[in-house]
Amino acid sequence: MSSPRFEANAAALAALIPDGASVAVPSDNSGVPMALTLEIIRAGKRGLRMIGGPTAGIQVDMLIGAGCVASVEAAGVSLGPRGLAPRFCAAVEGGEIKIIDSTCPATHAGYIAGEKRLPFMAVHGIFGSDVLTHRADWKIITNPFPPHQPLVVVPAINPDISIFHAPLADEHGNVWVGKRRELKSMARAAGKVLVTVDKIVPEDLAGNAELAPGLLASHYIDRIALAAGGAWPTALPPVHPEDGAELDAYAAAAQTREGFDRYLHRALTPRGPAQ
Amino acid sequence: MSSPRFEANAAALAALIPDGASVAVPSDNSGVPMALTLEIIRAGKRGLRMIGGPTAGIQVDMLIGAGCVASVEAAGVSLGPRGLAPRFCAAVEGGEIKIIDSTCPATHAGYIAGEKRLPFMAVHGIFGSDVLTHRADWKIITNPFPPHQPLVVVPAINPDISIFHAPLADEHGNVWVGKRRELKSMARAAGKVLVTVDKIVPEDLAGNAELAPGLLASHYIDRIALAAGGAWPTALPPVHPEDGAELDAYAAAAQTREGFDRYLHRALTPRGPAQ
Amino acid sequence: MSNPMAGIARSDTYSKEELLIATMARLFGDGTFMTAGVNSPIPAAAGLLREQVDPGFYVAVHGDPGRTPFVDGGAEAFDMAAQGRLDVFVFGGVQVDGKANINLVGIGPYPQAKKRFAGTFGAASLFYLVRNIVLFFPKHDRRTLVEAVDFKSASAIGPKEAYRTGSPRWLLSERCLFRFDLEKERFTLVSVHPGHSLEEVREHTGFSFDVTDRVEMTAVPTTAERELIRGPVRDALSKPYPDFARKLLARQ
Amino acid sequence: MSNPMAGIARSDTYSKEELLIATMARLFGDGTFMTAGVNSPIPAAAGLLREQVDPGFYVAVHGDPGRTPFVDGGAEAFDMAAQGRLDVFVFGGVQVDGKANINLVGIGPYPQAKKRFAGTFGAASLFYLVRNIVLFFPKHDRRTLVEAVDFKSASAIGPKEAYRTGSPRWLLSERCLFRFDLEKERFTLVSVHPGHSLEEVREHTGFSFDVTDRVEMTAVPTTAERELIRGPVRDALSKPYPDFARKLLARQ
Repeated sequence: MSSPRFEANAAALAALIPDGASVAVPSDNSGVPMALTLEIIRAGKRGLRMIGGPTAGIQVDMLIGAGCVASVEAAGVSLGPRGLAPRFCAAVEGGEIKIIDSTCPATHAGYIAGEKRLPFMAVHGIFGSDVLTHRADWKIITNPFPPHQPLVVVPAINPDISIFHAPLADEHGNVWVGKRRELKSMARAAGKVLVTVDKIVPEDLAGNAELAPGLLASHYIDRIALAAGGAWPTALPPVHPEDGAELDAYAAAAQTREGFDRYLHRALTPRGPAQ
Repeated sequence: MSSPRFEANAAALAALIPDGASVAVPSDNSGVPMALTLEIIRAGKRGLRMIGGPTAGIQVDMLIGAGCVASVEAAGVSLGPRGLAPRFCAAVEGGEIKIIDSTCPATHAGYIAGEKRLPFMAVHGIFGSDVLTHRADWKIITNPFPPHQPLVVVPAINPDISIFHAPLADEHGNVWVGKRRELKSMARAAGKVLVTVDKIVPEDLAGNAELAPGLLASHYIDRIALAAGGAWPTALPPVHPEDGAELDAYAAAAQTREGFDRYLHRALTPRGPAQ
Repeated sequence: MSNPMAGIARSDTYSKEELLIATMARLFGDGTFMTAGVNSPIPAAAGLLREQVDPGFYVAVHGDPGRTPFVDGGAEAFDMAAQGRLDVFVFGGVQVDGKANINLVGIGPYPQAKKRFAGTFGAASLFYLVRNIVLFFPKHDRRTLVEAVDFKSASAIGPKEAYRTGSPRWLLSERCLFRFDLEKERFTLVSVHPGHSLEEVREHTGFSFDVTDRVEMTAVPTTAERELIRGPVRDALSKPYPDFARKLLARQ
Repeated sequence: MSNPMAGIARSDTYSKEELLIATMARLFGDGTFMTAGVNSPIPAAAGLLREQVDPGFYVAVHGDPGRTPFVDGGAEAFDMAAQGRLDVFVFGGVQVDGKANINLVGIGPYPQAKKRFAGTFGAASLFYLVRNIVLFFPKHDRRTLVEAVDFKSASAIGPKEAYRTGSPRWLLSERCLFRFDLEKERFTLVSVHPGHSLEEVREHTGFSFDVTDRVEMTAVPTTAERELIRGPVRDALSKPYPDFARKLLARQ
C-alpha cells in the first residue's frame, strides 16, 4: 500500500503543483492551507483552476490577486463576516478570470461522485436557477424509477490536486481531519493530495479508536509537510480560532490593487504567525 | 430540534417495531443489537422485512429461526468464520422466507441515496450477474454524460426502522458509532431509529472534537435504551471482541431446528452475558 | 465606540432591528430546526428569540461552534434539508423579484458582472428543501425588490413533479411583510410595519403583488419579546456577532 | 491437538497449503494493496508472504483489527476499489465456470435453491474494479469447476464500455493454475502442480480451456518462501486464523 512522502516544508509541496492544474481547496475554517498558499504565490504558479470546497475565501482571493488563477469554480467566494472577496470580485468584473458558479450541494455531489469514480450524481432542486442555465456540464435527467420526476445531475469532480491543512498527522501518513468530512471526499477524488499539518506524532492514529473516524488514511495522501500554524490567519477548529485582526487587515488592504500588493509583500517577507 | 426519548430497556424499543416493518440492521461486528433482537423475538414480532447493512449474521439467523421474518434483503447472510447461517439457509431452501439478493456496494448505494433522499444511485460493475437479473427494481441506464457508458442504478433504501447497538451515547441523545459510517447512512435513511447503548454519559459528545466525527447526532435518533453488553455475543469494536465460545455454541445448535429451539429457549430465559 | 447608539433608528419603545427580529421570529412558529447562515445577525437573533419562546426550537448559528449540530462536514446540512429536517432558513441577497427569485451573484451581465457578489452558496438547492424559507431584504427599494433579478441564483419555480420539501414563504423588508404563494407564483402583502404605508410599499417595490381587502399593521414587539431580545438573545448573540450585539441590541 | 499434523498431506519438503500460498503470492507481483476477505486463511497467508518479499505490498486481513486501513465503514473498500486502489482480491465460491463466473449463492434453482449459500457479498461489483482478481477454488472437481454456474453471483463479462479497473486474472486450484483472458472469455492452463497432470486436470474440469504448447509444472515453494511461511507469515496469521496457523503451518 502506498504511503505519503514527508517533505521538509510547504515550499516543497508547492513545487509539485504544475501551472494550469485544477486545485481543490477547503471552505474557510475547514483547514485552509494558507502557508502553502503563500508558497504557491512565491513560486509564481500560473493558470491554476481553483475549485472551492464548495466555497472559498481569503486563500483564493489572495491567489487571484497574486495572478496565479485562471478560473474559479465555487458556490461562493467571500471573506465571510468581512464581506466580499475584493480581488475575486475585481477579477470577475474585469474579465481577468473565468468564474464557474456552482451551488454547495452540487459541488459536494461532484466530489462524492469523484470519490466513488461514478460519472455523475443527482442533486435536489436547482431548477429555475441561472446557475443551471450557465452550466453546460450539468443536465436535467428523468429519474429512471417511478415517479420518473426530473432531476438535476452534475458530473464528478476529479481535481488534479487537492490541498489542505490539518491539525495532526502520524508518522505513517494518516491525517486527522476531524469533522471536515468533505476533505476526505476531495482527497479521494483527486489525482494528487498535498497536505500541511500542525504536528506529526509517532503513534499510529488508525489504531486509536477515538481518532480513527476523523482520519484520512495514509493511502489517500501523496505528500505531507509540517507547517505549524499553516492555516493562520484562518481558523482551524478545534485547534485555534481565526486571527480576526489579521483578517481585518487583509479585508481592508485588498480593497485596492495597491493595498493588496502591499499586504502580499509583507506576507511574503517575514512569514507566518510568528511575525 | 427533535431529541430522542430515552426508554427504560430494549424491550421498550422492541415494542415500537410493528409487524411487517422493514428493518435495517448492521453487518456483524458493526453494532449488532443482540439484546434488542431477543426482545423482538420475545415480543413475537412477525413478518419483518430485514435489510442487511449490507450483510447479516447471527441476528437475522435467529430472527428467522424464531419465525419473525418474512424477507431478507442482503449481500450475504452467514456466521462469518463459523460458516453458513443455518436457519437462513434452511428457510430459503424451504421457501419459508423471501430472499432478495444484493451485492455490498449496491446496498451501500441504496442507503446513501436514501440518506440524501435521492431516488437512486449508480454502482459500478454488476453487469452479467444474476443478482441483477433477479432484481426487477434495479436498472441499467446510460450515463447522461460522455462517454455515455451503461451503468447499473439501484433505488434508494429507506427502511421503516433502523436498529443498532453502540458503545456510547450522551444525555443529549448523541450516539457514538465510531468508524461504522454506514450506520449513519442507515439511520438517516430510516423512518425511525432505535438504538441500544452500553453506556450513557452526561457530557455533550458533540462538543468533544475527538469523538464528534464518529457521532450520529441526536436529531437522527428516535429512541435510545441502555443495554449494557447489548451486542453480545458479537464483537463491538473497540469495546469488546466476540464471545467465540457462545458463537460456536450457536453455530452448532442452529444446525437443526431442535438445536436452535433449545438454544433460543436458553437465550430467552436467563438473558445476556451475565449468565 | 464612543456612542454605541449612533446611527440607530429607534421608536420610543423598540428599535427597527427589534421589530424585524420579533416579526421574523413569529414566522418560525411551526419549525423545530433552523440554520442561520453566515453574516446573518438578525436571522440568528430571530432564531434565538424563537428558542426562548419555544423550547422545541433550535437554531444552529454560523460562527458559533457551540451552536452547530453538524459533525459530518459541509454536506450534512444539505442532506438534512433533503430529509425534511431543516425547517427554517433565512436568505438574503442583492435582488429579489416578484416570483421569489433571489440574486446573490451579480448586477449586470453574466459572467462579467458590472458588480460581482459572492455567489449562490446553497440557495439553488435549498429553495426546494427548507420547509419554511424567509427572504430577508431589509433594504426595500426598486433596485433591490425588482421586477426580474439580473441573475436567478435560486428559484422555487421548477417542475411540479420535482422533489420538494419546502419553498420560500415570506419576504420581510424594512417596510413590510409579504407572503409568497408558490402556486400563483406571486407575493401577497401581509402587513406594513408601523410608520409605513401601502402606498409607500408600492412606490418602492419593483414587482407587482397582491393586496387583501384590508392592509394590516405589523405587530410591534411585545414587552416580553423586547426583554428577551435585550437579555438572553443578546447574550447568545454576543459570541458570533459581538459588534451587532453591542451596537444594535444595547439595553435601552 | 495431540497430533497437529493429522490429516495434512505433505510432500517431503512442503505441504499442499504451502504450495498454494507460495503460488498465489507470486500472482500478486504487481500489486501494492490487497484485501483478504472473511474465511480466507490461504489468501491471507499469501498476502502476508508477499509482504515479506515486497515491502511495498500491504494486505488488509479480515478478522485482524490491526490489519485494516478502513476508517469509514463498510463502503470505503468499494470506493477504494473504484479508485483503482485495490490491487488484489481473492474470491472463492461454490462454483466457477469457464467464463470466470462464480457462484456464491446456491445450487439448483433460484431463489428456492436446493442448497443455499451465504450470498454474493461485494463480488458482483468488485469483478470490475479489483485490478488483479485471483479465483481460488482449491477443491478441483466437475461439481466445482463447471461448464456454467447455477447462479452467476459475479461475472466479468459485461459491456465493453462499462467502467472497469480490473477483472479476474487467475484461477488457482489444488491441481493447477489457469490464466483468464477477458477478451477471449476463456481460461488458459498455465501450469499443473507437482504430482498432477494435464490429463487429470481435463478429467476433473467441467469447462473447456486452452492449453499452450508445453504444459509447465508449477514451481515449488523455495526454501526462502517456506521459511517465511513457517516464520513471520505463520506468526501474523495466528491472530485472525489461530487454528489454521497451528494446524496447517506447523514448523516441520
